[in-house]
Formats: sequence, structure tokens, C-alpha cells
Amino acid sequence: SASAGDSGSDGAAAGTDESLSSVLESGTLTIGTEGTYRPFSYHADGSGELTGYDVEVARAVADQLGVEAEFEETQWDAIFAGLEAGRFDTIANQVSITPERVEAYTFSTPYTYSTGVIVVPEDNTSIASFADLAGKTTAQSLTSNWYTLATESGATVQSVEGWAQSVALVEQGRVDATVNDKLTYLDYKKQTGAAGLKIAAETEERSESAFAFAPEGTALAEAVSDALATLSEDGTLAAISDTYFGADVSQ
Amino acid sequence: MSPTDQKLLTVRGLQKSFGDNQVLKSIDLTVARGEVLALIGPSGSGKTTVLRCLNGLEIADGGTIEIIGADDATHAPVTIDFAAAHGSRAGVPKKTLGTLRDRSAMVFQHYNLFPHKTVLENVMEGPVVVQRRPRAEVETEALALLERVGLGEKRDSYPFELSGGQQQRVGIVRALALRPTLLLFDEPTSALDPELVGDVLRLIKELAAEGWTMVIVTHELEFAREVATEVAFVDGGTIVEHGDPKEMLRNPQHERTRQFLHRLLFPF
Amino acid sequence: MSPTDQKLLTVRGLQKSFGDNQVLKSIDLTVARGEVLALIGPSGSGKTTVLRCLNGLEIADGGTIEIIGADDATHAPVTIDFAAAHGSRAGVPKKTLGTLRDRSAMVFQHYNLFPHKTVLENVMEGPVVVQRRPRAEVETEALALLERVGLGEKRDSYPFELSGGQQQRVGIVRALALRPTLLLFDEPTSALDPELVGDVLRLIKELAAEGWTMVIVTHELEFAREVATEVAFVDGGTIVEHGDPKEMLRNPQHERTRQFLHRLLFPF
Amino acid sequence: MSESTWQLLLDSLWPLIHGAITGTIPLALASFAIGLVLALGLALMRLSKRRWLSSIAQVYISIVRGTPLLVQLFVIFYGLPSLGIVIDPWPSAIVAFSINVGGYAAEVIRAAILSVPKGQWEAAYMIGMSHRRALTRIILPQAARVSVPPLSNTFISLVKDTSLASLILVTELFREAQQVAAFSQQFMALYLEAALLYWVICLVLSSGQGVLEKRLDRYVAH
Amino acid sequence: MSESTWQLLLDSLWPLIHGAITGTIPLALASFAIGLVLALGLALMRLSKRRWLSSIAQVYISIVRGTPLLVQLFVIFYGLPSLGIVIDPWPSAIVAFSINVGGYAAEVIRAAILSVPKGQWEAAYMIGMSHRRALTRIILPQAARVSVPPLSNTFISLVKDTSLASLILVTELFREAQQVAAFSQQFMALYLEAALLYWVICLVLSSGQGVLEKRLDRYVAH
Ligand SMILES: Nc1ncnc2c1ncn2[C@@H]1O[C@H](COP(=O)(O)OP(=O)(O)OP(=O)(O)O)[C@@H](O)[C@H]1O
Ligand SMILES: Nc1ncnc2c1ncn2[C@@H]1O[C@H](COP(=O)(O)OP(=O)(O)OP(=O)(O)O)[C@@H](O)[C@H]1O
Ligand SMILES: [Mg+2]
Ligand SMILES: [Mg+2]
Repeated sequence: SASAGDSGSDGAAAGTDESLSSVLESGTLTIGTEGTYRPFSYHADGSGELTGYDVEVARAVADQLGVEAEFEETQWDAIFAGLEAGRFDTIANQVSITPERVEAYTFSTPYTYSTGVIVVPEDNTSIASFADLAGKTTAQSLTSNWYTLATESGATVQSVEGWAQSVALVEQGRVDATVNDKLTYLDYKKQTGAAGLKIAAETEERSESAFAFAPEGTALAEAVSDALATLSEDGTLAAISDTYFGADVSQ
Repeated sequence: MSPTDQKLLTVRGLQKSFGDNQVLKSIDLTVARGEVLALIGPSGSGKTTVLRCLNGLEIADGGTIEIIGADDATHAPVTIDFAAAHGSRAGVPKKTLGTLRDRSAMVFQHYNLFPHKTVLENVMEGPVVVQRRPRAEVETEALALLERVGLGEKRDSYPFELSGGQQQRVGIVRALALRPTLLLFDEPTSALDPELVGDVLRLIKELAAEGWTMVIVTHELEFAREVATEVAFVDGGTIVEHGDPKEMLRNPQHERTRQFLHRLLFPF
Repeated sequence: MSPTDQKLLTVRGLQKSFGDNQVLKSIDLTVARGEVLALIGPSGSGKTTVLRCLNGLEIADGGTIEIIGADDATHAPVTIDFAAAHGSRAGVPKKTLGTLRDRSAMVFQHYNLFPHKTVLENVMEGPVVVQRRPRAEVETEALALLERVGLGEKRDSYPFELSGGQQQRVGIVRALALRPTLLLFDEPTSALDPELVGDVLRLIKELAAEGWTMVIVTHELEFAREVATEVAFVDGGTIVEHGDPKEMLRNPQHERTRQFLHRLLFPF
Repeated sequence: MSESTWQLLLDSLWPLIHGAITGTIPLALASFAIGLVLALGLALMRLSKRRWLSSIAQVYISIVRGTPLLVQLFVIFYGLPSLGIVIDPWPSAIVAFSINVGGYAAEVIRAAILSVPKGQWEAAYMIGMSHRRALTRIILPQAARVSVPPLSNTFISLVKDTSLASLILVTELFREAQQVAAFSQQFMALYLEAALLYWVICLVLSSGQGVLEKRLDRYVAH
Repeated sequence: MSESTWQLLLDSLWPLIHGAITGTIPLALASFAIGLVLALGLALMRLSKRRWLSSIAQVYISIVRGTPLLVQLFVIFYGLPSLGIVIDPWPSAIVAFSINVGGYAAEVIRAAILSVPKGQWEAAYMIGMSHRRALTRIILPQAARVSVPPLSNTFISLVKDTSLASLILVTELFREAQQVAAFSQQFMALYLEAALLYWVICLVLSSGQGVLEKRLDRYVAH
């Protein structure tokens, strides 16, 4: 991507930005993630090693930077608070790049491209597009970009902890739909069969997810972007993606 | 001995155990109308337990209690046979137990007034709520009784506002208002300040003079001598000795009675 | 009157108020070594308050207390002037208050034994922990005292395992073990079952005979007559009358004393 | 704190108060009322001589007190539907909190009943009352006074616990705070503001407790 | 429930127990121990005749008891860093829970101290003890017995509340359940399993309470 070439330049020499140097010095990159968001960030077999697409990508990036990856697990609701409090250097948890977030945080280049989907009960015929969400009720995680998307489509949003609760509410018929990452739904379907559910509509634009950093973390963001570029070129990203999705979502 | 049917209260072979502790082995006693029976005896000998059985607060394991009503024409004698009930509350017909309670009323050592009710409410609760007598009639009667014990002005006070002696007098009025056949007193003055004892004892003495039938557990030997028509010494779950108060307190027949009286009369 | 310096205890003009309630107006009393002073008086007259002031449990508002030690050579008299302290604990030098407490020991109406300590521990707590005397020596002495009151076998019992009379005897031993100059008793038998009163009274009588100096609040007039060397009648915050027990109980000079005694002696 | 943060706190004050008035407070009141009735029944069961009645109540109380409220909420809201019982958020919350209050208050009421001196039962029997009448006219009024302080603690806990209702789609004080926080990214400030509001509610409740105690003390002071 | 769900519950049992042993239980024990010390100090402050000491303790207790624990956790973990104080998850959790226990247990201990009859103070003074010695040798040992039941309630609440530590990155029982739930998408079953484990822990603790009470009753039965 375009920013890759700039990263090695004198930008980092601005003096006050110690985000990269402090990571290199300490030898660890601390990464905030949910640990409960399949298939991006979760524990193998439920209680084993932390793994998932975002987790493995973050590990690869840390490798590239020559530092250890150290994960801090936290709730989505608290994840930005944790970043701002300096509890971790970056977030790897399918953080979509949105205009509001760009204002508040620094982003790396994206490492996931995906669409959003509306998930509804199989027998639902009233929702066929995002416009149809107007006046309907959906279940979403608070602060997620899907929450914003559903609201903007005119839906009444019930906020829940995460995907599991959202999909349960849809299955129980207590909300009309939920909007989420297509990848999440496909993983759910692969695992449980998603009986009684279907995709009612899909966004036209692809959303982009990237590593998020504190506003003053430019140097680190640029270094991570460089690393992503390298990993993309040598096929590492594609390989990781294939493990989790059977497809390459990094392009 | 006069025949049983002339006695107001007849107790035969009353037994009561708490677990392994046989508190009452076999209690026999009779009280004729207008008599005052004083029960004396060491601590733990079962005096309170006897009274509680007479008031139906405790169900005996064996023996019988027979009590006749205030007016023989309308109140037939009621007999409870505890052996048949096997010491369980369920074994005693509810109605029989109710009659026993109706005919006897108890004055407690620690007054046990209802703290959330005024003096007048304490007195009226039984007649109005339980006996369903007309409120106005009961109130007139209750006030008269309170006046009589010098507590007319305290009708709207709560128990905590009264001295111990005043509370005990309310306790007595509460019992009287139930119109019982038999009054039971369990050490009515032993929780009182010494100077307040007199008011209560005088009241009981007056009631005796008026012909109320009573059973009184007491340690006040002087009082027993003067007021009781009979004294019974309880020890080891039986009535060891009974008789005329003046005679028995001066000249007890049993060694145990002698020892007990000596300890009380000459403590040091 | 003998000169003050021969008296073991001298109280002058003692005053004490609780809020607006002036309980002690002006109490004067003296007790010579080996004397037994009995305080009698109506409930609420301030008898307990006097004792509590003597033991430093209550800080008086005015007046003085002087108490001399057991052995005049080593124990100089200590005087507390409460007027100077303005009724506040802070106003009394800690050491003076400590000396007052050391020289007097109290036996309470409700025993107030430490329920979590054995009989022996109750007795040894003060001498060992507070007075820092050698444990072995104290134990020998404590056991001797317990034997003497007939409770040697109960050394390892907890208070709840004892009867009231036994508990009170432990209370007395606890006080004796402190080796006080002055023993204070606050109605030591009024919480006891009547038959248990004798044991405690006999013990106190023995202590009096041995020459212990004591102040006893009591309602047992018979006991006061026989054991006390002086009786004082407390009422309305002052000592209304005092004198020889036999004389005063038979022939009180003041109307109030007369009334009080009459109520106690002829309750009904 | 920056000026904009202050402005945010000011702006969000009304939504938060609104959340308290339409969510927190009615939720707490309704659950407490129902819970108390339940608790009285459980307390009487616990005191019953019939072993099986007592055991049922004991197991109930043990489960309610031995498991996190959060889980209880989830079971009722997300779990019951798998048995075909679908309950809306508000009723779900009220059911869960009532069940919870029932378990805690039952022990309080039981202890209060046991704290009434045995002599009161005996005096009631003596004047001829049945067990039931003695209970309602003599014992419970006295137990009520004793149980005011612990019950008001239960109520205060309940008020704070209602914040968990946000997890099952009920909009109340904390939910409002989370929403504002999520969109302003000012978690700290908003949570502190919510805490302050909870505190104020609890202070008001505590002073209400004082008034109630004083009223009841008219009858039973010593 | 399907067979695979049973299998899942069985497979997840060890991770959950592991979470309890390495997270829930040590967290609860450490916080309770520290909280008790804090509580004793606060209780003595509350009972002090010095008004300002008493007031400080009162305000502390009021705030702790008047605000949701969740918010207290967030303030310490996410809020303090904005003041430059960054505390790791475990210490943060222990600090928050200790502060919380301190507030609740302080009132329990205060009430227990007040419940010791005044005559015990007087007997202690009579044998010459200072206030401090009377407190430590005579009053507190008796207060300890009285406070066992309410303190063990506080402890049981604490055990359940530690589930909130999952919000600030501490891995304990509930967090393990969430992880398994997220992986298996079976959160209902997992939450019920977690509830069951919490219940078992609480039952064990309660029986421990019984043993403790019996031990202490040796000394102070009536
Ligand atoms: N509810 C009960 N459960 C077990 N034991 C009891 C019960 N009530 C009384 N007792 C026992 O029964 C015995 C007699 O008790 P009771 O109260 O009748 O004696 P008492 O003669 O009235 O003594 P006191 O003069 O002390 O009042 C005592 O040993 C007592 O411990
Ligand atoms: N700590 C206190 N605070 C307020 N008032 C008190 C206090 N202690 C005693 N009083 C009051 O002081 C008065 C005298 O009490 P005190 O206990 O000295 O009387 P008493 O002569 O010992 O009576 P009794 O014979 O009943 O023991 C009473 O009116 C009592 O209410
Ligand atoms: Mg008795
Ligand atoms: Mg007194």
C-alpha cells in the first residue's frame, strides 16, 4: 500500500513519538484483544492457547518487528479505554476503519477486507436490503461499527455483549435481525450449521479492519504497516487467512 | 379429700420430658373454686412446666388435666388425656386444647406484654380479636380494670413507657380481661425491683380475696403463707409435699422440703 | 468523726449529671479500713453511679475522691478532684485514675465474666496481663481463692457452664485476685435464683469478717443489718441518712427512709 | 478534566437521570415488592416444622445466594427460550431480580422472626390466638422493625444490581451511561457520573430508612 | 441437552475448575484478607469519639456501598491510568475487591463490636485494662464470634463478585466459561456450568462457616 514507502522516512524522527522505540526497547508488543470473538480471537478448544486470525496476524507482525507478541484480553466495551489508558500498544480485534475512529486513533493499513451481512431467521421475508431495516429491531455490540451501520439504516438497536447473544436473540425471534461481519456468520455456520438462519443482505462496500493505535502512536503504526506489507508479499497473510476462512480475506 | 367433680382443676399423673430429661414424673394436684395454690420448689424442678401444661403452652406426655368452666350450667368439664395424645400437639383435639386455654390465663415472669400495642390494646386484643366480643363492651370493661389497678391514665402508653411493676399489673389485667376460670402466675414479681414488688403482690392478694381461683409459682414465702390456701413443694418432677401454708412452712414433713425452706429463709 | 487521714476512702461533694439529669447532687461518705458500708435506696437514686465513680468507670463532674493504699508505707493516698477535671476523662490524670482503679475492685450485678475465657483465665487476666505479676505465682493464688469459694474443680469451665451463684463467686474471686484496697459490690445477688443467693451472701459475710473494706449496694436488708458496719440511704442524689445498721433499720430518722424501708419490709 | 468533558457530563446528566427514573427505580421497586412477598413465604417455609417444606426453601435460597446474579439473568433471558418460554426484557429482569431478592430477604425475615422473644408467641397463645394469628398480629409487626436495616441493605444492593439489567436489553441508568460513553469514548467520566448518581440514590434511600426506623421505633423502643 | 453439549460440559469442567483454583479462589482470599484489615480499621474509626475520624470512615463506607462494584473496578483499572497510575490486572482486582470488602465488612465488625454487652467493657476497665487492651483481649474475641455469619456472607458475595474481574483481564472461572462459550457458541450451557461451580464453592464455604461457628461456640454458648 501507499504508506509503506513513507514509513522508513524521517517521520519517526519528529522526536516526541516514542511509540515504536519503546516497543523495540522492551522487546514486546502488547496487543489488546477480546479472546472471545470467533474466529478472529479466541481460545483453541475453548480453554487452550489464544488463537484466531487477528491473533496470528498480530504474532506474525511482532515477528517481523523482532519483538514478542503479548496479548491482553478484555471486553470489547473496554477495549478502547484500555488502549487509551496505555494498557496495550495496539488492538487486534477486527477494528473497522471508520471516519469517527480515524479521528480518535491511528490505524495501520488494513489486513482484513470483508462485507457486512444482515442475518435473519430463514422464514423472514420482510428484510431483503439494508433499507428494509428501517423500523426493525436488531441486536448489536455497543460501539461496534455494525451498531452504527444498523442505526444508520434506521433500525432500533438493542445492545448486547457480542455475537453469541446477538445470534441467540435472532434465533429466539426476539429481534428481527443482527448485522455483523460476514466472516463471523460463515464461521458460525461452519460450526453450528446455523439452522434456521440466513443472510438477508450484504453490504456493497467492503469494510476494512486494521490495527488501531493511540493517536500519538504514528511511528508504531507505520512500522506495523510495513510489516503487514512484507507479510502480504511473502504470502504469510494469505496462508493465515486460509487456515481460518478457507479463503484470502487480507486482500 | 373431696370428690373430683367438685374441684375446679384436677391434674392426675402429669408427665413431661424434654428429650431425655424427664422434667415432670407424675404430678397430681387439685384446686377447688376460690382456692389459691402456691407452688414452691427449687429452680429447674418443673414449676413453670406445670403451669405451661395447664395453659396448653406445653403438651404433656401423659396424665390428665380436667378443668371445669366458670359456670357449671354452661361450661361442662373438659378433660385432656395426654397419654392418648402421645405427647404430640396433633394428638390433642384442637377444640379441647382451645377450651383449656380459654379457661386459664397466665401472668408471666417477664410480663410478655406486646410492645407494639398500647396498654389498652394489650388488654383488649384477646377479648376482641380472639373471643370476638363487642369492642365497646370490652373497652369499658378493660378501662374499668385498668382504673382498678391504678393505670387508667396509662391506657395509651406503650409498655416500654411503664415501670416493671406497672407492666406486670397490665399483664394481670390482660389475663383478667379474658374472663378465665383459673389464673396462673409464674413468679410474677421475681423480675421486679424490690420496691415495686409490693404493688403487684397487693393486687394478687386482692384478687384472692375476691374469690379468684389461682395457681401461683412463687419464691415469696411470706406471701404464700398469707395468701395461699394450699402450698405444694415441687421437686424432682413430683409434688413432694403439700398442705396448709402456715402449717407446712413452719413444720415441713420431708427432709427435702426442710432443706429448701431453710436455704430460702436463712440464706447466710 | 475521726479525722480524714484515718479513713481508707473519703468522698466529698461528689456530683454527676447525665445530660440534664443530675443523678448525684452531692455525695459525702467515708469508709475506714475494715468497715463495710451498705448503700440502700430506691431504684434510680444513683447507687450504682456512686460505685462506678469509685471505680473510675464514670468520671464525676465535681467533688473529690480520696483513697489510700493497702499499705500506708508504700501506697500514698491518691486524691481526684473532679471539679478541676470538668467532668471529662481527659481532665483526670491518667495515672491518678489508674491508681483509683487499682485500689478498688468491683463485683457486678450481672457478674460480667469474660465468656470466652475459662474460670481460671477470668481470675488471672487482671493480675497477669494488667498488673504483670508472675504467672505461676498468680495461678497458685487464683487456685487457692477458687478452692476457697468451692470452685476449684471448675477452673477450666467456661462461665456459661456455671450457675448464676457460681458465676458470681468467680466474679468475687476475680475482684479479690486484683488485691484491691476496697471491694465494691453492686447488688451482687439480685440477678440470682433465690436459693443461690445464700452462697454468695455467705461468702461476702466471710470476707467482711476477714477485715476486707467494702461498699455494698444491696436490697437485702437482713444482710445489711447483720454484715454492714454502716448503712447509708441514698435518695435524690444525696445521702439522706446514715448510721448504725441495727439502729437505723429499726428506727429511721427521715420520713423518706421510713417510707422506703416500709415498702421493702412489708410489701403487701 | 477538560472543559469539553464537563460539558459532556452536563449534557449526559439528563439521559442518565431519565434512565434512573424510567429504568433503575421502577425496576428496583417492582422487584423489591414482589421479592418481599416471595421472601416472606420462603421464610415461613424455612421455619416450618415440615421438613420437606423447609428443605425446598433452603435449596432455593442456597441456589439464589450461591450463584452470580449475572448468570441468573442470562438463564432467564437467554436460557428459558430453549424450553419454549420467551419473556421480554422487562419482565425477565423483574423475575430475575425478584427471585434474587426473595432468596436474600428470606434469610433476613427468618432471622427477624426468630429474634422476636419466645415470650411473645406464648403470650399470644395464652390469650387464645392460633399460630397464624399470632404470627400476623404479634410476631410479624415486631419482626418488621428488626428487619428494616437489613432489608434496606438488600434494597440498596438491588438498586446497584439493576445495572446488570443492561445486559438483557433493559435501558436504565448504567445502560445510558454506556451508550454515551461508547459514542464519546469518555468511559471514565461517564462511569464516574453514573456512580455518583447511584450514590445519590442510595443516600436518599438510606435517609428514607432512617425515617422509617424512627416511625417504627415509636412502638418498640426500650 | 444434546450429547455433544454434555461432552462440551465435561471437557470444559477442568478449565473452569482451573480458573476457580488459579483465579477465583486466590483472588477472593487475598481480597478478603486485606479487606478485613481495612474493615477493622474503618470500624474502629467509625466508633471513635473523634468526629472527623468517624466522618471519614462513614463517607468511605457510604461511597463503597453506594456505587456498583463494576464501576469501582473500571475506575481503578481504566481510570487511574489517566492520573498516571497504571496497575496490573491482578493488583487492580485485589485493590478494588479489598476496598469493597472493607466497606461492607466495616459495618459488620462495627455492629459486632457494639453487640458485645457494655458490661464486658466495664469488667475489662475494672481489672485495670486500657481501652486498647480491653478491645483486643476482651471485646474483639467476642465480636469475632458474632461476626462470623455476616462476614461469611460477605465472603460468599465476594466469591461471586470476582466474576467481574473478567472485565479487567483477570482469568478466573467466569472468564474461562466465556472463552469456552465463545469458542463453542454454547454460552447458555457454559454459564449454567459456571453457576454450578460457583454454587459448589459457596456450599463448601458455608459448611466451613458451620465448622468455624461450632469451634467458636465452644467459648461463648449460653
Ligand atoms: N423447652 C424446653 N426444652 C428443653 N428443656 C426444657 C424446656 N423447658 C424447660 N426445660 C427444662 O425443664 C426443667 C424444668 O424447667 P422449669 O422452667 O419448669 O423449672 P422451674 O421449676 O420453673 O425453674 P425456675 O424456678 O428456674 O423457673 C429444666 O431443667 C429446664 O432446663
Ligand atoms: N450512662 C447513663 N446515661 C444516662 N443516664 C444514666 C446513665 N447511667 C445511669 N443513668 C441514670 O442515672 C440514674 C441513676 O442510675 P443508677 O444506675 O445509679 O441508679 P441505681 O440507684 O443504681 O438504681 P437501681 O437500684 O435500679 O440499680 C437513673 O435515672 C439512670 O437512668
Ligand atoms: Mg420457672
Ligand atoms: Mg444500680
